[in-house]
Amino acid sequence: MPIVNDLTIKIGGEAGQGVESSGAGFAKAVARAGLFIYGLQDYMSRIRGGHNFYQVRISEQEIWTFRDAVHMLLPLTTEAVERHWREVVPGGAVLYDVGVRFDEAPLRERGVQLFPMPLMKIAEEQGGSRIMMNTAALGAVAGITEFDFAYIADIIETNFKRKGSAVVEGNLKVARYAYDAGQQQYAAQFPWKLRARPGPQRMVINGNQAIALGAIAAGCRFISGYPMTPATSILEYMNAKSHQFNIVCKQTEDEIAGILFAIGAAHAGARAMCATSGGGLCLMTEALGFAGCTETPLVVVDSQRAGPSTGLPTRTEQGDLLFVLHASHGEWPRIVLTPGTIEECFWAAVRAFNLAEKYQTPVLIMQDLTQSNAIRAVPKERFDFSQVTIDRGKLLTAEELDRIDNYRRHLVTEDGISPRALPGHPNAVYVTTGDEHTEYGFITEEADIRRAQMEKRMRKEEVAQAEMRLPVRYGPEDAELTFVGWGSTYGALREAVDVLNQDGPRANLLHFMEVWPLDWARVGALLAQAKQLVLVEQNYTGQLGRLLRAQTGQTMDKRILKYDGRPISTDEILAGVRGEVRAEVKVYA
Amino acid sequence: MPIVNDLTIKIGGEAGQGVESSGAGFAKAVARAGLFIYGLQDYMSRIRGGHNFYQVRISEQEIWTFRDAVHMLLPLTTEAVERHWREVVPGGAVLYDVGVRFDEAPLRERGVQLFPMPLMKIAEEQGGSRIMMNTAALGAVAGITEFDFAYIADIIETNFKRKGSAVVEGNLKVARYAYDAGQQQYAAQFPWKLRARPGPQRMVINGNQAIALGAIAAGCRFISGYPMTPATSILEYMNAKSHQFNIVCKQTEDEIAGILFAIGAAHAGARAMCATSGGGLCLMTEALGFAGCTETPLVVVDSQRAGPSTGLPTRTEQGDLLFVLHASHGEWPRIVLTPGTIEECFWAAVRAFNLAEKYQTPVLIMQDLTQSNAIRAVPKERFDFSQVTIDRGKLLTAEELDRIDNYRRHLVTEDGISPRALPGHPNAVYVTTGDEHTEYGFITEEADIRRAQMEKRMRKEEVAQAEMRLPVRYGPEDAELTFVGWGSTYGALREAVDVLNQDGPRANLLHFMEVWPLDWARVGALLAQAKQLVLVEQNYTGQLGRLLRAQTGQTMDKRILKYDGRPISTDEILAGVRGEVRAEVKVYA
Amino acid sequence: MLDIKLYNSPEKSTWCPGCGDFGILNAVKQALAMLELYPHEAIVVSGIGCGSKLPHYIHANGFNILHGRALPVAQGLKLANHDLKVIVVTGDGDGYGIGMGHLVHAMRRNTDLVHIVENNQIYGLTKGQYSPTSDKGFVTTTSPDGAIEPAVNPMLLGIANGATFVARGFSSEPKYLAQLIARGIQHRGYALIDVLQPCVTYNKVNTNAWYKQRAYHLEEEEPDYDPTDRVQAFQKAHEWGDRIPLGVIYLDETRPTYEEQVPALKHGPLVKQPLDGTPLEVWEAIKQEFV
Amino acid sequence: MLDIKLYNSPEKSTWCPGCGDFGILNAVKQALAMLELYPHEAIVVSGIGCGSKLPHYIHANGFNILHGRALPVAQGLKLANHDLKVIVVTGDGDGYGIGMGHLVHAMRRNTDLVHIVENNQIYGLTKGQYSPTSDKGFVTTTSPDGAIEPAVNPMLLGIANGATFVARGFSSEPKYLAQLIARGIQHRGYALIDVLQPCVTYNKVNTNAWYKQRAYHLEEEEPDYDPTDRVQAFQKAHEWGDRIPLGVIYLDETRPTYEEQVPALKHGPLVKQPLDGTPLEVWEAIKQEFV
Ligand SMILES: Cc1ncc(C[n+]2csc(CCOP(=O)(O)OP(=O)(O)O)c2C)c(N)n1
Ligand SMILES: Cc1ncc(C[n+]2csc(CCOP(=O)(O)OP(=O)(O)O)c2C)c(N)n1
Ligand code: SF4
Ligand code: SF4
Ligand SMILES: [Mg+2]
Ligand SMILES: [Mg+2]
Repeated sequence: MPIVNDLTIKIGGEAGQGVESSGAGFAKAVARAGLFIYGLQDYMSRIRGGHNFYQVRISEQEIWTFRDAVHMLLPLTTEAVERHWREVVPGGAVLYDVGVRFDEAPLRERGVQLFPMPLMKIAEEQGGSRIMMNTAALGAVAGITEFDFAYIADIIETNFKRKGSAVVEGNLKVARYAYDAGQQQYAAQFPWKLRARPGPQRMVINGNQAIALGAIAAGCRFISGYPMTPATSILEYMNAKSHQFNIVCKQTEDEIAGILFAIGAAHAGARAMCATSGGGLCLMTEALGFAGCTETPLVVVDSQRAGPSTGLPTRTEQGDLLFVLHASHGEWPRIVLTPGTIEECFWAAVRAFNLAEKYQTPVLIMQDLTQSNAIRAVPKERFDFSQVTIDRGKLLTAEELDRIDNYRRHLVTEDGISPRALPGHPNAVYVTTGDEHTEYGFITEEADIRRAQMEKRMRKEEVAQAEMRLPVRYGPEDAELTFVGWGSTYGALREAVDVLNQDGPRANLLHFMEVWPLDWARVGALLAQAKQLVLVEQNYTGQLGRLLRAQTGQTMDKRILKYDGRPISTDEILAGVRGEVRAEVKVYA
Repeated sequence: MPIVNDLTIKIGGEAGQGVESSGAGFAKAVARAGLFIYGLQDYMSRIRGGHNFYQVRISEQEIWTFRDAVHMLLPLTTEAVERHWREVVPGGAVLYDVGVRFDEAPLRERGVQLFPMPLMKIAEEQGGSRIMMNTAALGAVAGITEFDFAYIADIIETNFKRKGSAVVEGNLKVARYAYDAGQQQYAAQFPWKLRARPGPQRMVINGNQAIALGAIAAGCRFISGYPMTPATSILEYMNAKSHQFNIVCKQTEDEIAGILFAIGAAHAGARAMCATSGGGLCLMTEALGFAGCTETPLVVVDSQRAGPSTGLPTRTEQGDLLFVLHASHGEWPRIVLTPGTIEECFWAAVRAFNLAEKYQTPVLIMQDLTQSNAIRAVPKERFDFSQVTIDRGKLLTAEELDRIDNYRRHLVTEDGISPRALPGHPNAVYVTTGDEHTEYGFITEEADIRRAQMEKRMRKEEVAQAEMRLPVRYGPEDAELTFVGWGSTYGALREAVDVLNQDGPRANLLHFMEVWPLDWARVGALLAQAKQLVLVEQNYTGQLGRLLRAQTGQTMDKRILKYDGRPISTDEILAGVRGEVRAEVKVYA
Repeated sequence: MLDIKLYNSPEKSTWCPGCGDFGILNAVKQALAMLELYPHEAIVVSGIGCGSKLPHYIHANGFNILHGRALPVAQGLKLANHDLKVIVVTGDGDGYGIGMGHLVHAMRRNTDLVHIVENNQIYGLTKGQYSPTSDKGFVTTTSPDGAIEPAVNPMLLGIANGATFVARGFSSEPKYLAQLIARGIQHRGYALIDVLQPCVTYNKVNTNAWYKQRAYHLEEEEPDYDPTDRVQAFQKAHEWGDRIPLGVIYLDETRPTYEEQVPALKHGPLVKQPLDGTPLEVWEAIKQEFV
Repeated sequence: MLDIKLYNSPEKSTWCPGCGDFGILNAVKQALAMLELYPHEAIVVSGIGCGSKLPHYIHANGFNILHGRALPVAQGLKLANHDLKVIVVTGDGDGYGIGMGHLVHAMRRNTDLVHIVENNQIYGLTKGQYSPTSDKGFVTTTSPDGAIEPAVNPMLLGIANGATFVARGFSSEPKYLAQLIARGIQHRGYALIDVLQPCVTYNKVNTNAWYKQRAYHLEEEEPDYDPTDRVQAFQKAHEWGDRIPLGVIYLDETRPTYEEQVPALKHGPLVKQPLDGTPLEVWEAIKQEFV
């Protein structure tokens, strides 16, 4: 009996062997065939060599994450076999070039099938170049899974056309040949199949692209910053779109300048952002407080990677939550968004710019490496640009300014928000400063003015709270077990909930897509309703759990924590719930 | 009936008028006479003009803070009268040069006595220079309070001798003349008197000097950093002692370099430190995590001033607690000390260097502007250098290294602490890095090694916890009301406890002199014993309260918060407890 | 020429009587008046230090940033709204110490702004520590044995790192300084104007008299001096000590500004572009790129 | 001459085959061998980037710091233990970009260390963005229209900012480079050695062939060239493009090092001084100062 449209393919090899491009290419082909995919990228902090992998999960239903089980492993190196053969399910297969040598015994013992093929030879003979070996491999996979070759042809066309028709032709020939060979040799033995389900188109997009798209949609036309994995691709995407949307993209001398350029641009009136990772955010700390004090709207993305320090530069973590919530000395209002899906990334970016201008203060978006890079097939309508609105808050128009008099940039108001004028109008010539200041923006040291300004600024957080999103619930209202998470773990948790609701115990999820400020009384009430709170985080100390206890008094009953730089899987979460011990995950009850 | 040895004198005037030197000079004279003093400095972020004051409280019993009531006001300007006359108690006096004009009516109405004197004229005629006017004023105060002139003569000698004998003579003449004139004219009307109580000598010292002294005592011979109020005086004191103790003092290009120089020196084996305020600490954030990751011992002082951003550069706050606890991305072990008295500053510094080397990680000392600058008369035996011990932890000696083989800088051990070799020995040639690393210090991305290193580092915090000080209790074990505080508010809280235990309700204090890591179960038990927890902090959000709730689940019953840059006084705390509303302080129940 | 009173701020200055910053403030106002730039057309961006309080004492747009961080903000501001005339004011500690990295990169970029450095060779606001321009041997509380590092040479710094206008003024000659500042504002690109500024309170060596004795007007004393000659400028830049040249030491009018070369700014200032109004088809096309 | 194998590390390098960093690693080892410096006598301090992984691939003390932050750590280290020979290795982004502020101040200070910049004119480890030394017009993912800023000129930077040894090497000539590095180590003070280093993966313009075609040995082709002549050096420093001089461009052997001028170091390295043992009388006298 074939198992249709439910499998995971994993390609492993050295950096520079095209692991990612092949994997992502195959994923896109499958997505075009109307299937859902999730593509997970794992790579080392080096440019060539070492060991990377790419894992594509395919399903007929919408999927939100990867799963541990691999059905087809494509090792480009011996190391790839050694590292991953245990993940292949019995009955699954390893498809490899005959040149890749390894000890076959344990695989056979496990019941893993071996599918050697002369992939390199096919590439050379059919395409004229060894480079096309990955095409051969993917062609073979398609053949073995009996996936409609048209989609493979299609993606080859798309991906290689800028290299010229000869390259396209070569790859097509290689793919076709391998397809046929694979089908002939192994299709009968391999139960997992891929069947196209033509239907509405879906976008194959990662979280950083979604953030960048959201920013552009929100009218962000200024990004400054410094390359840093895994945030660089935001800067790069904005650069790629700079002509089309007239975006000023400035690579600065460092992250300090990165955020300061954005502050300057924001002060002038542009919607401005920067994107970095933890180390860069450290350097932005001082300027963040400055923006808070001067009431400058600003959006900063922290795409987290595993720390401390340089840590694991190409690996994931949720280690910056408490740092982001308290970064910079003294106290000032901030808003922190923690989107948990790729579509949420888009909307978080849109919302961030509106909140930043509405509350005239920095908004931070917490991203992480997994969600930066992982791709999903997302229904197009989730990116409904017609729903994007731009709210510039109390920004004074030229007409309003024409009528204004005695302008005070930091006017004390009930909601703490002051009418904002951009520099350049004769009726609103003002100065502002990171020193404590009067309503006019002049430096002051008077205690009463200080209190009024401090209270005014902090009031913005209190006011914003009312419109911030409470944790989203997934799963039934009543459950034995309530997961608590934030950010990119949404997918893994959501699928864990699904599994548990089939296998028991009854579970649901409270997931924080926004984390500061919140209506903590309501959050507390939500948490209090739960029978058993199970915190799942990708860090060592359970940072969200600490925050929730500080703000609501609620304590987590169980904590499932992972901090080795690899994304936590649904399977690991399930194991944690079920009390199975795994080295990768720490469970505290 | 004279009121002996219990009064507060306040001098107010422009920056550049010698307010601080006069006030501190007088305080020292009084201390030499065997009385206890507390001297509070208030100054603006400007070099000349504006309005500063200095407030000296004098007592026969040991005192720990200032009090609001002023008995004698010495205004050098009209502004000083206007700002401070309300603080003078009925029956108290304003002593001023005849040239200072102000509206006398409200003062008289309040029952404040006016003591005009030709101070300027005395200075010119007796000393030949107007500069000596402050000497005249202090001489007059001494006369009016009938303080033994010998102590005034003595301090003039001390303070002016480096300016030559003519200056000393001139000041002496001025002081004597004003003393006699003051005594004759006003002594009979002024009930507050100062009587010398010869006895053991006491040190008149501020918190920053105490930290610097403690550092030197602990063998710190390297300080690098960048000037920033209110931390600069630590750097300056170390410079002043650099010849005597062979201290390398390096003013660097910025705070980033400041901490990095110290990290370099610490790695080489020196006991190294830096001192800064919040803005500078922001810039040190990235390097802090690096030191944590590379297990470099380091001591960093954060002398807090009012934020956010540049804020109120010469005013106080306890606004950095949560920032310091979470500064830098990712997770790494840190130790945070929060000394609450000047003698604690000394011992905190000593302890910081020992803890830093023992746990091979950064130790932060949280200071604040008030405690940086305020002076107290402290019994000499509290600085008992014979009790200073130097514990370098698992630092390998040359002899041990001679015998070592296969040295691993980051050896995984039970307590998380690895034997430490300084670079330079042939048996311990090693590299280390802020990337995740193997036991040898080489970059790694292996998940299992990562987990082992992460756990090893974090274990150090768990181990350290056992030797960290629980909050100190002041006051009776059983009390109706328990204050909770940290850092420099100790004095104000301690005296509030004393007042309450006289007037009711029965009170005590749990004061955190160290704040991370702690045995939280025991802290929780201490808090749980209290009938009513009253948090007192100098910040807007009650940061310690938030931390305590996160770590122990205990919630504060009342919060008394002040965030206008001025130090909270015993009187304000009492008012808060008693439900009196004061604009300066926010009380939340 | 506008009325200089137009630029009067309601704020009273906090500087010490006799401070050189007064002369600089005066010169900035004069320059704006000379160029007939109204208060709303210019923005004064500063760091932190005594002199960096200047934006509070002049009626013009002002943005008073962090210590050492004025230049990047000023550049971001200019990139977002190049209609504004940007005047950056920093101290020597601010500009040449903590801000050195930003400074060198700003020089390379050649963003159109004028950067006035109030160079009192000391850290004023923090009460007298040595600064990057303090002469070797200068004694302060943090250099009790005299500063070890040789002073930063701002002229050389500018010439070597790509500044296109490198000049020196003196706060006690506000008219002359105003002219330099006006030229700096008019110069298209990054203009450095280092200003000798006596700190009467903390610098007892480089006093007003000390500067007066040494300062001379380059264009008067050496009428043949050609600031566009790099080698000559390099040599002249070394002059410091007995004689200190004032005037434009180096000038390069050939390099385009940074913002002129940014394609996104071809259509005018960024802040004058609409944020929304992109047709849905455009978004659909972009979405299609991901299919 | 020691055996170069002495410096072999157990770690396998992670560099791309053909990367110029191999040549630099080799040259550093050779230089140490030539000078007979044992692994424990030297410490290699680096930043973050491809090239900054070098300390892992050489058997010597190593300290691999943050991106842009090697120099201040190296200086602190030297001040605490001036018996160690300090070799700093950074990328061009690292040294001339984010690290610019530290660099200029390190040059002024003249701490005794050699600073090797692996200058591939690109950000390698982050996968190919333009760097401060990328030539104007250089196209990358973050400069799709070509870099706007003119490249930093390391030679000029060194000369203008007080470096006392300013040289250029080429990774494909490791022997020549080793000699330069050895000279740099022997030089008393801050020595900058900028190294042309092909990045085979991301820099397809400034390739090995590109450098080979242009690089020449200054001391061979211009035997009269005098690196101690500042003006000549200034002029020579501008040479880049068709011809690229290798060798010592500028040399000043007259300035003392920073650490020689620190009074506290007169008695030898700081780390060799005892931490305790101050007699109680001394402490009592200090306490007395507060009475
Ligand atoms: C990050 C940071 N570090 C230190 C300070 C403290 N600080 C304020 S002004 C200043 C130096 C002032 O010197 P300079 O820039 O020359 O200006 P001046 O006061 O002499 O005009 C310093 C160190 C600060 N505000 N921020
Ligand atoms: C504060 C910080 N910002 C950014 C990064 C990301 N990063 C790592 S290496 C690098 C640049 C590498 O370029 P270069 O210094 O020239 O070294 P190369 O890789 O070319 O040898 C960057 C931006 C980082 N590690 N830390
Ligand atoms: S301290 Fe110096 S620079 Fe500052 S205001 Fe006074 S004179 Fe001017
Ligand atoms: S990316 Fe470039 S610099 Fe980095 S290792 Fe590869 S070739 Fe060398
Ligand atoms: Mg200055
Ligand atoms: Mg590079």
